[in-house]
Amino acid sequence: MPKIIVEVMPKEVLLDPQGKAVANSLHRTGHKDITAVRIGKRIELHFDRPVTEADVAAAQKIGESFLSNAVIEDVVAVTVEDN
Amino acid sequence: MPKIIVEVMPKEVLLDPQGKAVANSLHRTGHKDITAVRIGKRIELHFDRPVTEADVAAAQKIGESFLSNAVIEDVVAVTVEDN
Amino acid sequence: MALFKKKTPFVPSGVDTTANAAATPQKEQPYALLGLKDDEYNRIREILGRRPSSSELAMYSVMWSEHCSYKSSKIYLRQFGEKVTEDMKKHLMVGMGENAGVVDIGEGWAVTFKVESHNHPSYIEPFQGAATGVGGIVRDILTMGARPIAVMDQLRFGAPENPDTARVVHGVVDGISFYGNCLGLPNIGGETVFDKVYQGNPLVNALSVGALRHEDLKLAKASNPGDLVILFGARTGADGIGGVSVLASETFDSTGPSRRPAVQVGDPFAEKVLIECCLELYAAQVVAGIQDLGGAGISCATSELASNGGAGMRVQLQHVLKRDESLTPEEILMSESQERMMGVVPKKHLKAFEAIVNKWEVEYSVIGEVINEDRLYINWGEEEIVNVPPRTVAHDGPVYERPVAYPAYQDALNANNVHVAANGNGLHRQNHNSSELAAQVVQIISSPNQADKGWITDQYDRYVGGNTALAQPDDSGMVRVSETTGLGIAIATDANGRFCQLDPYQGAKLALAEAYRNVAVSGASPMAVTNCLNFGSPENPEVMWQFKQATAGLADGCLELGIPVTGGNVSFYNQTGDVAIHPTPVVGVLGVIDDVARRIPSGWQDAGHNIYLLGVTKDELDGSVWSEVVHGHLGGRPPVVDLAFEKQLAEAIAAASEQGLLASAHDLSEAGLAQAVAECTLRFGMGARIWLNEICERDGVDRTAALFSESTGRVLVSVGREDDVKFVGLCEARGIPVLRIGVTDNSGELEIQELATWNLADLGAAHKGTLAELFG
Amino acid sequence: MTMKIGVVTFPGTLDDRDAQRAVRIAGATAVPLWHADANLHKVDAVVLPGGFSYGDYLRCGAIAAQAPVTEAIIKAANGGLPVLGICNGFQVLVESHLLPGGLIRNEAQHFICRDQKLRVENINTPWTNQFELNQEITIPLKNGEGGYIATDETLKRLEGEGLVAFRYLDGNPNGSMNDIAGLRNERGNVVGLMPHPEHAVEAGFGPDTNIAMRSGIDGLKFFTSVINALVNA
Ligand SMILES: Nc1ncnc2c1ncn2[C@@H]1O[C@H](COP(=O)(O)OP(=O)(O)O)[C@@H](O)[C@H]1O
Ligand SMILES: [Mg+2]
Repeated sequence: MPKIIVEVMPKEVLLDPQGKAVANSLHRTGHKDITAVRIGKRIELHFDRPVTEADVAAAQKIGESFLSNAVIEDVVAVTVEDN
Repeated sequence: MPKIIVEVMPKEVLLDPQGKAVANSLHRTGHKDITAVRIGKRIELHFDRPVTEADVAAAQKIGESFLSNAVIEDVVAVTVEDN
Repeated sequence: MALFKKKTPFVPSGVDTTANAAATPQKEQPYALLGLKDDEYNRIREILGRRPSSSELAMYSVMWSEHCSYKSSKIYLRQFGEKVTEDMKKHLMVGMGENAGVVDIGEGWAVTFKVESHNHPSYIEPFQGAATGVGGIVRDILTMGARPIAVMDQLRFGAPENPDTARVVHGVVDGISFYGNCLGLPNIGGETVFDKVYQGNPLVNALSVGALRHEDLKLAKASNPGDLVILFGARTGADGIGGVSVLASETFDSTGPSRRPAVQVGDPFAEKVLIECCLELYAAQVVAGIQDLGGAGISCATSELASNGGAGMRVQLQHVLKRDESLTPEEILMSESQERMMGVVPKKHLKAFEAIVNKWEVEYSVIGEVINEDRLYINWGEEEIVNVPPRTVAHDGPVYERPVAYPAYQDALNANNVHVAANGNGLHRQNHNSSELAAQVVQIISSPNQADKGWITDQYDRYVGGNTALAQPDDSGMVRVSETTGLGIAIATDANGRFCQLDPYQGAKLALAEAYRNVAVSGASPMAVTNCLNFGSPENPEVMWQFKQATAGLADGCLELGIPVTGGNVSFYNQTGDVAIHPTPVVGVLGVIDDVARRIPSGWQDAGHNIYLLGVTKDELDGSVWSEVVHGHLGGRPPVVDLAFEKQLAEAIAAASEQGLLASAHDLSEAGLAQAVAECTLRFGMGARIWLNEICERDGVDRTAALFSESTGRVLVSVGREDDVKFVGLCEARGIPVLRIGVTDNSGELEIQELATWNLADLGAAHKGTLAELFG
Repeated sequence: MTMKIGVVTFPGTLDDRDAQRAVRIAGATAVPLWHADANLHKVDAVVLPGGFSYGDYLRCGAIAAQAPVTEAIIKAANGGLPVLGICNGFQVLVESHLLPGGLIRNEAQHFICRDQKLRVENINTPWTNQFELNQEITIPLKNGEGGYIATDETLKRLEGEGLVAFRYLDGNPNGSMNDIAGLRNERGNVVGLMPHPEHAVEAGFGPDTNIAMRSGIDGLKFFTSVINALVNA
């Protein structure tokens, strides 16, 4: 079934305490080369029919207006996966 | 700066309450064609040097052992982004 | 109803039907893989007069499992119903055997409470395991017709320094916090114990309590033919199916279908909505019977409802709403998907039922009908896949009297007491070295088990509901039930695995005595008991001996105290390899208080009050915290418990509290007086001066025992000067030994004379920092 | 005539009955408002209580911000109706853009419940007029996602225009920027905060104080303030 994947990340300029906590933990276990970690969301919208251009445009809009909060997050990608 | 992106999703057969709540909300606002929503994580590991094969392999391992819980989640993608 | 209408043309689905079962008696079935013994399988064949269909096999196997049938424990649990007097049953509206016991607390109110384990899932997936543990016990309470009003959690983890412990601690605490907080139920208490015996087998017990008006009591039964059977709440998915998937395969070897995951994922939001929805259904009086879906899912709910109601049921399994269309009938029967309920609804109320569930946007489907026949029929489309007498599934499972053996290690363990340990020298006591003895006080109150549990309890919402009168760190949790009169309840739970290992009979009594005392010092009157019996494998005769002893101790203890056991839960197979956990019978005591405004604080709040120790201190350090933390030792015999005295003590506290004589009361238990004094002073930051010499003189004990002995029947109280004479007189009249051992003051310090003086800020930092440092 | 204060219930709201009780103790009538009903039943003010509306699954308050009742509240708030958002209610106000910024996971990564000291920094709102400026109060705090964040520019504006209504004292519990515990809008009628005033309105069930266990009732002033404001309006 095809799906549209919307990816949302916390804004670069804002702090991401969850990412920071994970980064600290990775540093403790020796992964010193990872300079930072940021954690966002991967949201899959499933369809039971082929996905159209209009669907992607709608997903972009849903992503910006509802799936993310523009004040603190960015939609970084909207992609289609079909398998 | 290059980064490795690890994407983690709840296992298909398990309940995803988050996804369900979002799907219901989308249905209420008229997006009836979206049959299901599933929500996972997008985790960015940042580096301040070029990323190597070994880093990707390490990220895969971190993804499976630490960033996700294999009992309930799957790592669905590990990709490199360079910009 | 269009449940069984013939569709044409009829195409057989390939599932194993009852007809097929009758026609192929020789077909091999994987009953052993499902945990059934040869004789159990043969009994099923006898009951049915044929081999079971694969769906029937699934139902029997899970309903006859230890978890659902209590087959190893049943013969011992009976005594909870037998060792009771008429007087003890006076306030019992529903006793053992139902989803939870119900106690009449007066003014037309009743409460229902129960504790249950979710140990094994919480090791595999700590977060979801613990979360769904809370969800499950809350549904049990809801099923009785009650509004759940609080939760508690009883936790046992491995050694704090073991790296795996942090994983389990974080997952479990997050899971309880997430689920309980999202349900809007205040967490009013619990237990947290670390011990390496729980390393590969942590214990996660959860308790819930609910309140209801007498007339709202609901029972899990389907008795009126024609009533509809409705499944509502979450959809059914592949949660917790585990091994049952083998049934769908033709061959039972490892090349069969991949096993479904055994974990369940909880959705507290769905449960919160389900609670409100059910309460509205109850208020509208549209359900005749109700059952939550927990272990064994639909198999359990259908067979129990029918069996309890003395009726039968006809079910169309294809009407079950599914999350995953690939589920087989066997899996649907077994699924332990969370947040589901099964209601029995008279046809004339269907419309009203639908209006309420629709309002809450709860999904539902009518899956069957109650029938006037002692049969449970389940169809998959047109094909009959189950045709059984419901009682044989739900209630007539096997009952075992398993072999019992006195443990080979027991005598040596009991002989190795604190006086002979360390090569016959006895554990060394620093009686004459004040600085060393004082250091032991700090070492003990900051050890993980004795340290403040704030790091955990601050992750739980204790305020929601607006009725919490006591919660952590007080001796018991207390909630107001009636907002007009202040009528309320208190609950405390306890279990000391070390004492139980030394003597499971006494250990169970000790747990009961401690929980009872904790309720009494809060100002409530103890009324009823629940329990969760966590043990190793029942197939090990030595474990079975422990179980036999512990249940006898608990039943005898309840009889002595005159409070009945109203329900509980058994969890066996808590072991790693062959090594069982310490027997851990968690005992919960429920008390009632006429007005929660009268509750007694557990710490000192005012300067210039006298501090009294009630009860007698003996040299009882076997199995104590002192022996563990200072010496790493476990041996000897646990403290003696005198329940008649505990009762007297509780009555004296109640009398003193009714006369308004007590400014505070705190029981002495683990780590004895030292721990109690530290907790009393740190509770509100009130300083104090304490002297030990009179305890030593009167009771003939040394300073180590005065500080750390875990003798039972002791309480620390503070009393205003003006009430002194009256209070002492009251104790003496009732034969309660009473000794003034100190005074409170504004010094900001705790002084134990001739021992040490601590700044409260430092002492507080030592007591409160430990868990955050380990796990923060 | 007693004032009518609406208390909203979304599926998953938890502190609605507590907020109703607080309204009653303060002397007003509590009117339940249901998420699916856009009718505000002519209430004089609205409280959005705490909880986990719709499970708080996407972002706290995000799904509730789309509910019919919320649309009606946004409209009424823009017309001057006093609105108080507590915890999840604050999150709903932020997601509805009635207040700026966002609320994210606590810095310590877990839920925290404690008695929290606050400083009241703005008393020119219908919800705070009974306090004294810079008064220190203690009310319970309980949240998992209470870390307030905003861009530098927004923060500057909030501080410059005096829109910070409450600030955490004696330790920032959740990593909120500038120790911000609560905000007001420009007009002052909309106030949101993470801590829970409705849990500090009845002696015996509130936070501990120096005088007696669980006797703190600092939260009551939120509700008497709004009654006072409405009477004098
Ligand atoms: N896991 C937990 N969940 C909730 N409350 C807990 C938990 N662990 C300990 N507590 C609380 O911390 C306080 C101290 O616990 P404990 O020392 O075991 O009490 P006691 O000795 O009176 O039985 C009690 O109020 C208890 O309810
Ligand atoms: Mg106690």
